[in-house]
Amino acid sequence: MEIIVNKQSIEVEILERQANELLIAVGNKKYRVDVERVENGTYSILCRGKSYDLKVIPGDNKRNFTVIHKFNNYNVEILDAEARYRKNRNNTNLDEDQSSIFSPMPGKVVKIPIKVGDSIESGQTLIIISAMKMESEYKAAKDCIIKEILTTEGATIEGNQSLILLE
Amino acid sequence: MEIIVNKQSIEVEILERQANELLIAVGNKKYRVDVERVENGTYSILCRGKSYDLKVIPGDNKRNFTVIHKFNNYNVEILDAEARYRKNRNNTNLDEDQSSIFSPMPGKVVKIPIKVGDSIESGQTLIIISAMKMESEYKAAKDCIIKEILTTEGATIEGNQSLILLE
Amino acid sequence: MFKKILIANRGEIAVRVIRSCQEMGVKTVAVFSEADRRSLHVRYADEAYCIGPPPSAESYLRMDKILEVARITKADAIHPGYGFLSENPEFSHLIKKSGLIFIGPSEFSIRTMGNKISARQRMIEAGVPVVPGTKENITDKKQALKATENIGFPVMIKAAAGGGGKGMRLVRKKEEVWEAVQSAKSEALDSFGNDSIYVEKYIDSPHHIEFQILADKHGNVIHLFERECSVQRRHQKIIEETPSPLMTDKLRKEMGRYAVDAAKAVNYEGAGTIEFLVDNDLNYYFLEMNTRLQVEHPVTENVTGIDLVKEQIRIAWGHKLSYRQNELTQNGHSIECRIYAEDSDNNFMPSPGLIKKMTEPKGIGVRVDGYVFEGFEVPVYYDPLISKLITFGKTRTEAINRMKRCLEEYKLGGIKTSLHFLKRIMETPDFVKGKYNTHFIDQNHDFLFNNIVKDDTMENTEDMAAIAALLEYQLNLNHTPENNHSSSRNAWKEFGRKKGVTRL
Amino acid sequence: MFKKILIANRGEIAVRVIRSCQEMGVKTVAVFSEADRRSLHVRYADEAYCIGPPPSAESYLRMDKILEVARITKADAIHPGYGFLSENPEFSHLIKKSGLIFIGPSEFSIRTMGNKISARQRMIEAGVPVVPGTKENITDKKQALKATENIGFPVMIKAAAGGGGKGMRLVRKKEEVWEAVQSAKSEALDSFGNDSIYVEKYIDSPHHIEFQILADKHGNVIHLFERECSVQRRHQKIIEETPSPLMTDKLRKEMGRYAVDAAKAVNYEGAGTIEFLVDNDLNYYFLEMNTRLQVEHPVTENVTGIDLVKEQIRIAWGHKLSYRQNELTQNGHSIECRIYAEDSDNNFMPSPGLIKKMTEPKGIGVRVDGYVFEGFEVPVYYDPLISKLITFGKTRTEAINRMKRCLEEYKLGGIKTSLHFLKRIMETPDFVKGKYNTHFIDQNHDFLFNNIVKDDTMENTEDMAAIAALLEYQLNLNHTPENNHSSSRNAWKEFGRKKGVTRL
Repeated sequence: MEIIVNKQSIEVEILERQANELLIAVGNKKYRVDVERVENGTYSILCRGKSYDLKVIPGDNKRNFTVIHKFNNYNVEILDAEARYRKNRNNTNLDEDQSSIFSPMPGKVVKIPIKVGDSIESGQTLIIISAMKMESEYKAAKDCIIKEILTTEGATIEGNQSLILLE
Repeated sequence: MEIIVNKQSIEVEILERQANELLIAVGNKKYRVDVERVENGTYSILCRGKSYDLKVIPGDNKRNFTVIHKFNNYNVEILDAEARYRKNRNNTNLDEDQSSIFSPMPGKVVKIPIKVGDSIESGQTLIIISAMKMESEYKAAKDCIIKEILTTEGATIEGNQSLILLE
Repeated sequence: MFKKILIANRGEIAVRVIRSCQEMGVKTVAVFSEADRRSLHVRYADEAYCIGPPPSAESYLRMDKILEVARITKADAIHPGYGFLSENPEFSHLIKKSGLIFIGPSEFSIRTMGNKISARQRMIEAGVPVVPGTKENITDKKQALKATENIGFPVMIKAAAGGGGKGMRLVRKKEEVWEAVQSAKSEALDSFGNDSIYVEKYIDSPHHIEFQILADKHGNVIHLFERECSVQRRHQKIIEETPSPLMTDKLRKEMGRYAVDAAKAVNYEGAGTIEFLVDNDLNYYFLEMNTRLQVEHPVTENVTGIDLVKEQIRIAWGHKLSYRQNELTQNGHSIECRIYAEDSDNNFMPSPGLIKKMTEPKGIGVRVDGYVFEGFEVPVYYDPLISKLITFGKTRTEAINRMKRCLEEYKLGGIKTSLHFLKRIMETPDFVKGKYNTHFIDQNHDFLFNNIVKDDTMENTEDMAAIAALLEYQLNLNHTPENNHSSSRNAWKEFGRKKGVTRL
Repeated sequence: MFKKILIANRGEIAVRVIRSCQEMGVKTVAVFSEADRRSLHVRYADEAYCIGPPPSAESYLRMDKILEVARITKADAIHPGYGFLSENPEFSHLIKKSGLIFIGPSEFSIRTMGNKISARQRMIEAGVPVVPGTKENITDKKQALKATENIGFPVMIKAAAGGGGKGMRLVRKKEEVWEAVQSAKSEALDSFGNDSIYVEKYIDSPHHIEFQILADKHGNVIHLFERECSVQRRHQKIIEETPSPLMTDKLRKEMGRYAVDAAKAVNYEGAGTIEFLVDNDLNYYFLEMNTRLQVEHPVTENVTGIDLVKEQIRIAWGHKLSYRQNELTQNGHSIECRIYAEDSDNNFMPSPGLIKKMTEPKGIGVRVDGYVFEGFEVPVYYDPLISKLITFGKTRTEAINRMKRCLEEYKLGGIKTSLHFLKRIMETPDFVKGKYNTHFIDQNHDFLFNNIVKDDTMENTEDMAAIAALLEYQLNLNHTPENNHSSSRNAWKEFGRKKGVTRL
């Protein structure tokens, strides 16, 4: 199975499984590990005497996980057949969602320092939103032109509302 | 639905259900309650302004629960159709499991102060087991005669092992 | 003693107040917005009433509804916590008018300390050192130029009603003065409906040090020593400690005495905090007074052993202070880290969401004041503070090392948090040496943000992470996922969303 | 400092030691039996090795296997915790012989204090008061009669190697002496392989008070004040507190000095405890020394601020003590309640099993030292101690009230626990007044057991319990139960039961 860990792709294969003891190939390394699912979503792995206590947090879909070990977070994606199919299909228009700015949470529009038709450079601030007692600036991810502004300064907005359309 | 709470039987019926608000008859009382299942197995009920935080712990089967509220434990049994059927069927020989003494946990037999054929009074000690660093005495629940002793002093025993048969 | 106290707040502070009430045998009433039905303060209180929709202005700031709940439940007193209505003089006044007790200072104290010009005047009269500056509202250009010249550049133009950096301008030369005054006034009018401004000397690289005070209704005032609060991001404290690494015994005594004088000057009652700016030469200036309990009060509780909420309640009831100044000592060292639902690597952007997994640190020398739990969704409407992690140590070094241990033991899955950033601060040499001021985060930007390495990574951890994720993936393929809290709520969907709570 | 420490223990104490090692930057090695693969000490340590089947004799008592793990992992030192091998002189000896450091006293200290006759002799030589009695093993009838007559009835016959009430006989008159001696000898031989016995005066209604001591390798010894441990059931402590309500400053100084003398008399190194019996007239007698860390050490940590495990490690490394006697003070009051998996209403019968639900108390003044979690099955093979709940208060009353709050906040579903019984003790007038001795539970039997009423029951709680259970029942009918941990383990069944851990 192909697995992406923090953007690095690696091949993982379970070679043997006997009770809780597994022999697993990860890339060109082989590990003999003792695994216990000690709590829901928490794995204890003993490997060559080392003890790993890993929290596996489900992500947006059944293939995505964040694994927490000590202070470190690992973003893990399991590339199963379905994921590979989707990935191939979408390769042509990966950036399509960059055509608008969404509000990630409810709040209030503080300022819109741009107007329709403006040419915007990557990194330029498009809108300032006040939410959870703080002001946050949303910036352009790439050079673009402002197509439409769907809200006004002072407006109360919902989470996931489309705010600005880009070209 | 008939429900047994701490050995008292009571009739509980959900009369209305609108979103999280329920109108429920318990015996001859009616409650309008706001219910949230706040965590797995934990319910927050608001009723007439009072706040109840209740842990519902599953018991031996799907009809049995222990409900914890502050310091108090409530044993609750839901008498569904299956339970009523079983209950009727078993009414004749409810005490059949009193015909032997089981070990509830692994341990070691310290002493068996009785022998086969002894007439035993209710409350009399039948066997002393050492487990979890402590010695525990197991006593007769009713008058009986010792039919058979299946272990010996000093023996190591498993959990749920039959130790003594009674008549 | 009071029979029943209403807590006009939410989140960790509401839970914290409930705990002390329980220890005193006092019943509690919670109020909550529709976004907080599942919150811990609702579950832990004896009674709970919904007071409106999620936005604060429609719930936690609605004095009328809160007073109505107090009336219905026959509460004798109201604890405001911090934030929301805690520093609203009108709230203090209305509660008193309703025949109830406000667990906090009088309308007069709040109002006087709430306006920076009137607070400065009171302090000057009381002999408390303030930042050199003007006493009156600046209204014309001549007055502005004269004032700034007298003080000496650089200066700060500040709104009297200000807060959160609004209506503030740093001015470095004469030519910029009048424009800065005008724009500060206009911003102040916009933000606070009051265009009064004044001028202060600009204190470079200050330390933010505050003194906890307690004052009873009988004129007795004590201080409970200082808290060092210089580690700030976006003008908001994130780490506080006591004792301050900067403090000397002599300075502590002096500043403590002034803190007591400041409280006395406004006939203060209850718990309060006198904030000072301290420069590197240990000159100190009154900055402002917070007329309420502070977020960071637990570090003071840790080194003095005193439960400040219980003292607030005793004072409100009319008891004399339980302690005299000479009975108090600081034992050991305490540090607080504020755990926020935020993305520290992305300009501290709030990151609300569902807590999918939570494990909190335990054991020796740690206190966690929080309100969330596994399966709880952090609401988007309020402050993103999830919990406060407070450690105690016999020495400062021990408190820091314990904090690192506890930050590692703390697991919060499903949302972004400041845990990792806080641990980085604990490792920053300037912090470890205790050599820092309010510019700490700017001055250590490289160490904190650009030098990110995986921490204490054991060999092969990435591979183990891949293995654990693969096993979880396979398990879920074969079985219904069990740890998916959103699915638990879907299962519950037949009950619909909350509609039927007793509402006011 | 040590690079790596092996912890030769399990349960809460292993986790507690790991935490202090982490704070010191020392790596940890756990050892575990097959019953403990899921235990927290295995998960929190840097390395973990299985050393055998569940019974202690085949795992945690196997010195050879533990030393083998130390060799493989290159650990520099071994911490024994309490129980298991902690007071085994042979273990101390073997570790030293292997070139490693035992974090505890020498073989000589353990052996001398482990035999009650030799310990008494040492104490008499050192001038420490002991219970009046014989110094030698009793071997003949004449000697027995003379000794008991000299002491005066009632007397206790005690096995020199004794513990846990075995080989002990209370004798009230001359005629019973010889038979009691003979039966005690026979029981002692059976239990300990040593039939030495001696005779002591019987102290009626004693208080059990112990002093914590610390001794370095350079001859410095200090005491960290007393712990009151008189609340016992089945000769086992369940509640401990400090300061002792019985103690006076004068008595504390005197007993503390004797505790230091006692430790010096056996060239003690490390942390240890001198136990005294104290009668109602404040006469006190050396009872025994525990040559290890005690279960109840956290109450001392709470009032002194000192981390005793860190001190043990520093001492073992060769450091001098970090504190002098005159630098130590007791601040505030601390109480510990031991939470057992047991049925307190049924003769304290152990009640192991699956923890289906767990919520632990948090907030001000509480420390929880435990090792279980939701979904963990308490093993049947070991002590049923689940956790220790320790509160701190500025006063004893506050510590008690806080304990009541925390006991209520603590939820453990799926097993029987002592939570309710402990709360009942907190309400017992004799306890509240601080007037109690080792007969406390017997003397308050009626209050504790026969007077059971539902606590603080709110109106209609039974009905609410029925409603909640009904809703959960209906939910489960329609959906897969999610909070059923045993099902989570069934789902995992394909992995079978543990077979493949690296074994020694």
